[in-house]
Amino acid sequence: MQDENPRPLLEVRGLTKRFGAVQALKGVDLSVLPGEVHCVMGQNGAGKSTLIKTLSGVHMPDDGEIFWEGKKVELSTPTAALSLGIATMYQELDVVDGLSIAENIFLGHEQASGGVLHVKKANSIARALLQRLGHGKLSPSREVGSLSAANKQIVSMARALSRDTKLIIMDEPSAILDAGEVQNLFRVVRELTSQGIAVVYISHRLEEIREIGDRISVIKDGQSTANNLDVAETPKAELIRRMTGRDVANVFPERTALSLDAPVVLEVSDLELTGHFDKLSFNVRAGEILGFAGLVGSQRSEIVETIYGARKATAGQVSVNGKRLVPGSVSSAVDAGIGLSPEERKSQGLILDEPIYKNVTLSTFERCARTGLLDETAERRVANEQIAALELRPADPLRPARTLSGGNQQKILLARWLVHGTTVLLLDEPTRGVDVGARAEIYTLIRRLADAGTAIIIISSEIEEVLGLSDNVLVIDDGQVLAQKSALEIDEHGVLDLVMKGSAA
Amino acid sequence: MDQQTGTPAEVPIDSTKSSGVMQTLLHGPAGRSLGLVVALVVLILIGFITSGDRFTSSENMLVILRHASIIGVLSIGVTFVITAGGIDLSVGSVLGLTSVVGSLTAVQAAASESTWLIMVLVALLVGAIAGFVNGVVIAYGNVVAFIATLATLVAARGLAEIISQRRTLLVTNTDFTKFMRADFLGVPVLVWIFALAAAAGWFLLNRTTFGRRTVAIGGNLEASRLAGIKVKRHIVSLYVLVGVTAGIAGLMMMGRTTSGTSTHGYLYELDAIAAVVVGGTLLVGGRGTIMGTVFGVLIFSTLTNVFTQNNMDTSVQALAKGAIIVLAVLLQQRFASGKVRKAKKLPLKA
Amino acid sequence: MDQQTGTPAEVPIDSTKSSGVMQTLLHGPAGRSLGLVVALVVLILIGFITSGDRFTSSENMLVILRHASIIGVLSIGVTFVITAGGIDLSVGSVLGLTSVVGSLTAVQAAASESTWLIMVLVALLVGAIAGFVNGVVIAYGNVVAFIATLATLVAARGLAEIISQRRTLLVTNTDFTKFMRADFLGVPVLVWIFALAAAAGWFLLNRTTFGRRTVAIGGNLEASRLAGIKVKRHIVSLYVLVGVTAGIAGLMMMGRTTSGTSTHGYLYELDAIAAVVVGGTLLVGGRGTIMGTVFGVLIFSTLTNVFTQNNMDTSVQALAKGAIIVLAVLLQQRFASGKVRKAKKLPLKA
Amino acid sequence: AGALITGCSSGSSDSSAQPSNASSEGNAAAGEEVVIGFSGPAADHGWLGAINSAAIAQGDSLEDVDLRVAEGTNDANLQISQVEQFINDKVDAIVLLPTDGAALTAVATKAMEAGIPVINVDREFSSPAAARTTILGDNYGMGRSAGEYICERLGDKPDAIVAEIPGVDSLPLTQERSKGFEEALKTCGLDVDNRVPADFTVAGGEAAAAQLLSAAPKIDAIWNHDDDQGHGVLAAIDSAGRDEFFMVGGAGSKNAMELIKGGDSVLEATVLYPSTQAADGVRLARLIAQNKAMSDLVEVEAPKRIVLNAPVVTSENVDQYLPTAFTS
Ligand SMILES: Nc1ncnc2c1ncn2[C@@H]1O[C@H](COP(=O)(O)OP(=O)(O)OP(=O)(O)O)[C@@H](O)[C@H]1O
Ligand SMILES: Nc1ncnc2c1ncn2[C@@H]1O[C@H](COP(=O)(O)OP(=O)(O)OP(=O)(O)O)[C@@H](O)[C@H]1O
Ligand SMILES: [Mg+2]
Ligand SMILES: [Mg+2]
Repeated sequence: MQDENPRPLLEVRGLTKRFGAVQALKGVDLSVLPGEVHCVMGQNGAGKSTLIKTLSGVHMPDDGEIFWEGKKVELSTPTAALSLGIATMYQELDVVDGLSIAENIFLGHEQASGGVLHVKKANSIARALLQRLGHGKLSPSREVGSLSAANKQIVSMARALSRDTKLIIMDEPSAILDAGEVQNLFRVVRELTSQGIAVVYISHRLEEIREIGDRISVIKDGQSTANNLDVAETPKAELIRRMTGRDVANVFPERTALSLDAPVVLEVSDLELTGHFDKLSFNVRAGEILGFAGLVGSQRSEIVETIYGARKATAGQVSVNGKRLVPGSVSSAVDAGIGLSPEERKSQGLILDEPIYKNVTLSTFERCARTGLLDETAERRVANEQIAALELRPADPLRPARTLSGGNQQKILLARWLVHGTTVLLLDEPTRGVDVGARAEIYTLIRRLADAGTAIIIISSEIEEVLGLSDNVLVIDDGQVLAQKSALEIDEHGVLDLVMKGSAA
Repeated sequence: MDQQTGTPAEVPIDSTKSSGVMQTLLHGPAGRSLGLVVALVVLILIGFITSGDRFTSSENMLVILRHASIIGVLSIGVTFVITAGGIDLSVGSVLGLTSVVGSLTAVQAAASESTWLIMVLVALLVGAIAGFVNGVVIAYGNVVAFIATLATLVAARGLAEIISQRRTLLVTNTDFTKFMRADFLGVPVLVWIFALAAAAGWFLLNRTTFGRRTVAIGGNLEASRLAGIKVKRHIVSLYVLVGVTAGIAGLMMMGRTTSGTSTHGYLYELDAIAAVVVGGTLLVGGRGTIMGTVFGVLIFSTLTNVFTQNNMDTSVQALAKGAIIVLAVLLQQRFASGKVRKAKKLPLKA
Repeated sequence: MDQQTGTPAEVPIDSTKSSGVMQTLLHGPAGRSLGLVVALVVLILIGFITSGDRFTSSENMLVILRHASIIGVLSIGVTFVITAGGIDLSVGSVLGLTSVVGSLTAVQAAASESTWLIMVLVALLVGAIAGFVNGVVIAYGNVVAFIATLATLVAARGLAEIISQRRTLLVTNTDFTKFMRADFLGVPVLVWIFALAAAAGWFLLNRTTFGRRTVAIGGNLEASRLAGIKVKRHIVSLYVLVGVTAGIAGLMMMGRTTSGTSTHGYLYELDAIAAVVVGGTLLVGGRGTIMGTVFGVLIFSTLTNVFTQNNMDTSVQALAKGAIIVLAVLLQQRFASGKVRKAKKLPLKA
Repeated sequence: AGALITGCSSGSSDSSAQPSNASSEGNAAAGEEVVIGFSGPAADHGWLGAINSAAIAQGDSLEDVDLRVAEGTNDANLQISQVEQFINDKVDAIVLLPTDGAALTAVATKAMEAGIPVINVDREFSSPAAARTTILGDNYGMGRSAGEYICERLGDKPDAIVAEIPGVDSLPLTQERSKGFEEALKTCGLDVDNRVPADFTVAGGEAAAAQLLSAAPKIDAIWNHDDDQGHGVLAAIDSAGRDEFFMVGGAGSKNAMELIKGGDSVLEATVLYPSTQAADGVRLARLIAQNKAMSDLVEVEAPKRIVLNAPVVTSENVDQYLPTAFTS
């Protein structure tokens, strides 16, 4: 590709990076042209985030060279990268909850003279940026802590745009966005590239890559396996093979017909959480997968959290196998056989500094124990079983959860409830940030659990996923059930139409 | 007034299902101090009921304010480090050290006219140096703030004792002590200093890049670093700032007591931290309120005054004080916000 | 030995390219205490060089251990709350309260034979109640632990003063004081109690579900809650536990001083927290080490002993102590791990 | 430097604290070298600082004394281990100003049993067997003296307002002082109307006095237990511009005496509480260790109990006390 004329904006050669015993990058090359959308793909843990962190001054590479507009550079601090014109939207939300939207946008490069802030000016620029991103209704002075994850992502993007940049790196920006938001994001990306700004785009969703990408580079196990593939010319199957080294059929597992006399396991009646939703009633039968479809912010998370007792219902009740749960008591829900895989994996799900096996047995170590004495051998045994069954990588039960990639962290949460053996499983965004290979495995797993009689509720921002995986679907908007349908009776457009009508009303 | 989230008027809180203006007020920034205002008013009422005019006289109010002023200035500084997620246990002991070095300067420099200025500068410098040491050990040595400043607490006290040879040094510059003990427009200079420090602190925290970055670091250190903020440098400057406020407080103490000794400021760190946290600044960082701190300081100061007016036994005072601290925090929280998730997350931490 | 990650022998740390046994050792759980062992050995060497046999005599070692024992028991309890991400500032003051109530029980119950047992039970009960109050206020009142226990610190001292009428109460039960001051197998009973408390603490933290819950809550409270752990209840029981250790320490103090007074345990909370944190327990929670705490306590106790042996001036001691605290933490960190990110994140917090 | 124990040991009200006493010649001569351990509370205020410095200075001035000074502490546990350390080191005598008399009794007894004489200073042990000799300031007497002085001045005004600013309220010595004060006042029909405790520090004195002055609009007399905190008390009085009352101090710092001498402050008198007790203790320890007697006594051994006088220093007799006063 070197002979084609446009000089690369950014060129990376032979980058390596080691964290303690983990060799995260073993030699990565990358070449980004001005004005292109360059997609970086790879499985969970392949080293994508590590790569972009070395490009944004967060990590110093151990070896390798970085060229910026033809000149060799050293990116030792975030400031160094930012001042060259490299802005990054990180995979982990990098916003400050206690600050307003505008303050977050201008963090580190405040609108100020002599250290004194221009609040009005910052707010009006922020408002314009938000408008450009299609979120003019967000007030720039609103505290970011009160925003949904999706809206936080918008703030991150506005921040990247607020700088004078030549390259914007987006590490899985779409993971927490719904379909509409993704289109919005793409609109902005196109606008950027038309101005000659380059975008490095990371995503596990192949359709997105097809839609927005120009060229693709693939990383596998910390090594470049393909560079500068043309998006249009590379078939999906080949991409998957380059990433995973095998063929993965990215199809949803076949549904087993739900037997009509399957008993109702989870019964939700007139459930209410003031300020979020009211009078919600529905049932889930054994072996049924019930999907919650809706836009981000539609209170789906709040509903499952309330069922689980993590939030205290203001009215109504939840029963499992006819037994009523104590409102606001997680432990009574867990005892009754409900498990929740929460939306925010890191802050709500994992103890990041603890080893994998302890995270897996977090709900069951008491059961493994005898009269209060831990049985770590038993714990490690059951954890190892799940590590093997879910193909968790690395398969080292002693590795701290922090050092795992997102997809593998998600598997820990599934493993937790598999060990526990729940009769009701609530999955809030179970495939967020999970690679194609693992995603297929998780789908299969979910279906297998349902077939074994578990009642499952699944929330996903990807309507396709909800429809593909569930037996029945609740279309939810603003805490209200707009429709309850069999997943076969409705398609993506149908859901979106319902939601649009719902919010218009 | 007390928050960095912009003026309350601009915050529509939330479009979805907000239940009226009152809610907005109570849950907004104004509400965060409301509980404290209520607590203070209740205290004042109790004072009035039990001691009548003697309590509400303007002289007595000035006694309360003067008493509050030194801890007050200290607490303004402490608000910054706590907002940034740190803590400073050494402020009281640094206060003592600055008072000793300051007094000694005055003695050394004899009665020359410039003494005053030199003394002030030296005291502030000593405070700044102590803060600098704290900051460097914390930011570059990666020692947790609690331990680093605990070490400084011990060391500064020792140094002050060595320098003063454990004597109470008299502040010989009468110009200085007169100034510090004078009134200006009917209000004591000490109280003016407190008011100015509070105003400056409020401005610094809410209207400058320094303040924004302080809140940001406290809220999410990693994100701040990624945004290009020189986090370590900022942390050092924060501890220098609190050191300087300890220097100012030391000077006030020298003026108020006309003396410098290593015992000045003993255990003030706990009073300051209590005032800051009761005021609503989060001990885990990420939210700080100067107004809240001012209220916190005033509540404690008024409490002491009410106790004294009623000639209450010290032990009973202690018992009551413990209960009142908890009540004030509960009240403050109740008014502050309905953020259940937040509240659920915080209690254990720090 | 000191960590919850399983015994070192079983931990292959990392399969990929681990660079030798030494690395493994240094970066593993053993390494976390290694810095402390080095610090302690250095201190002992200094003691030996400066004071010779007088320092290394077995009597002197027992002096060090006896001195360490009371703060030691307290620190074991404090390790638990800090591991869970909390803090307890009230331990010293609760120690004083239990000693007062305990002594008074002995007086009340006169010289009957059962006195001793009643006294012990009452002291432990008082500690447990104080801890229960702390725990409830923190877990159910959502008051930050720092403030809640600061309030208890103040209130318990006041209560102890009221109960004792500010007098030093003599412990009249000589059976009890004799037992507490006796030796068993050549080792003082106080030291035995410390050793037992450390062993029990280690076991509880590393081998029981209680310990696992404690670490989990400190590591991520929300995740623990969502995994079904009864977080609030556990927090209460943690503070009860530390209250009980304060009661044990109070009994030890009564035995050692043959008296109970409200001033017993004054500022012990700071010593205990310093020992725990120097020992390597994270102040933000999620990692706790009983072994580290024991070393932390021994380091401080040895330090004081070396100072006294060398007839060092108190103020100079304070100065040196400050520096040594920081050095010990730096040393401990250096040996503890190469987790750069961690170190970068932690300093400011708490 | 400092007074000889012989000078102030009589307990009679006219005893003088003359700096030197000719009759000490025999004892002054250097004897066999003795090691004396000294442990006292943390020097966290002026008087205790003076106690420590005087003891150390005394140790330095006696060439046959090797004085070991342990860290000043308010922690009974630590002080006990210091004494244990002294016992292990087989010092010849221990001078102990306990942070709490009762709490240190057991270990002092242990020292005595080990054959090491213990000189108990200022805060008394709970058992007489714990000390070879006890040197005490007279706390109760101090309160009495202050009360009597105020009675003398205000005896004809039965509704006079009397205020008291004690030091750390939780210390037994404070209670002793207050008790003596109250009882003396009672004899002339007065009582304590306002009582605001401070903490022996300048800042504490200032804060307490500021509160007191605000709580009591008119006062006739104040007794402040400690001249070190008195510095702060006077600063507060000055700030408030009040002078309708007179004040009596305590302990007897140099500053206070100079003010009394100057005569233009509210401070009229101070009740002496000797800051040389520990220094006396060191001297006495040396005598005991060397098996000598006190020169002015016929007795061939040092006495068992010495209670130092608590005289009132006024402008009339201030010159007599100024030379030995401590600089706070
Ligand atoms: N700070 C760290 N310390 C130790 N190991 C790390 C660290 N950061 C990343 N790793 C390891 O480096 C490897 C690459 O991780 P990276 O986050 O770059 O993967 P990724 O390709 O972004 O995966 P995902 O798609 O899940 O986000 C993983 O094995 C991970 O465990
Ligand atoms: N009325 C509100 N006031 C303040 N914050 C709100 C409100 N409604 C929603 N939010 C915030 O938005 C977040 C997202 O809402 P919610 O979790 O209900 O959306 P969701 O449909 O579950 O989205 P996702 O698909 O991302 O799970 C909430 O966690 C909350 O922090
Ligand atoms: Mg990644
Ligand atoms: Mg959600």
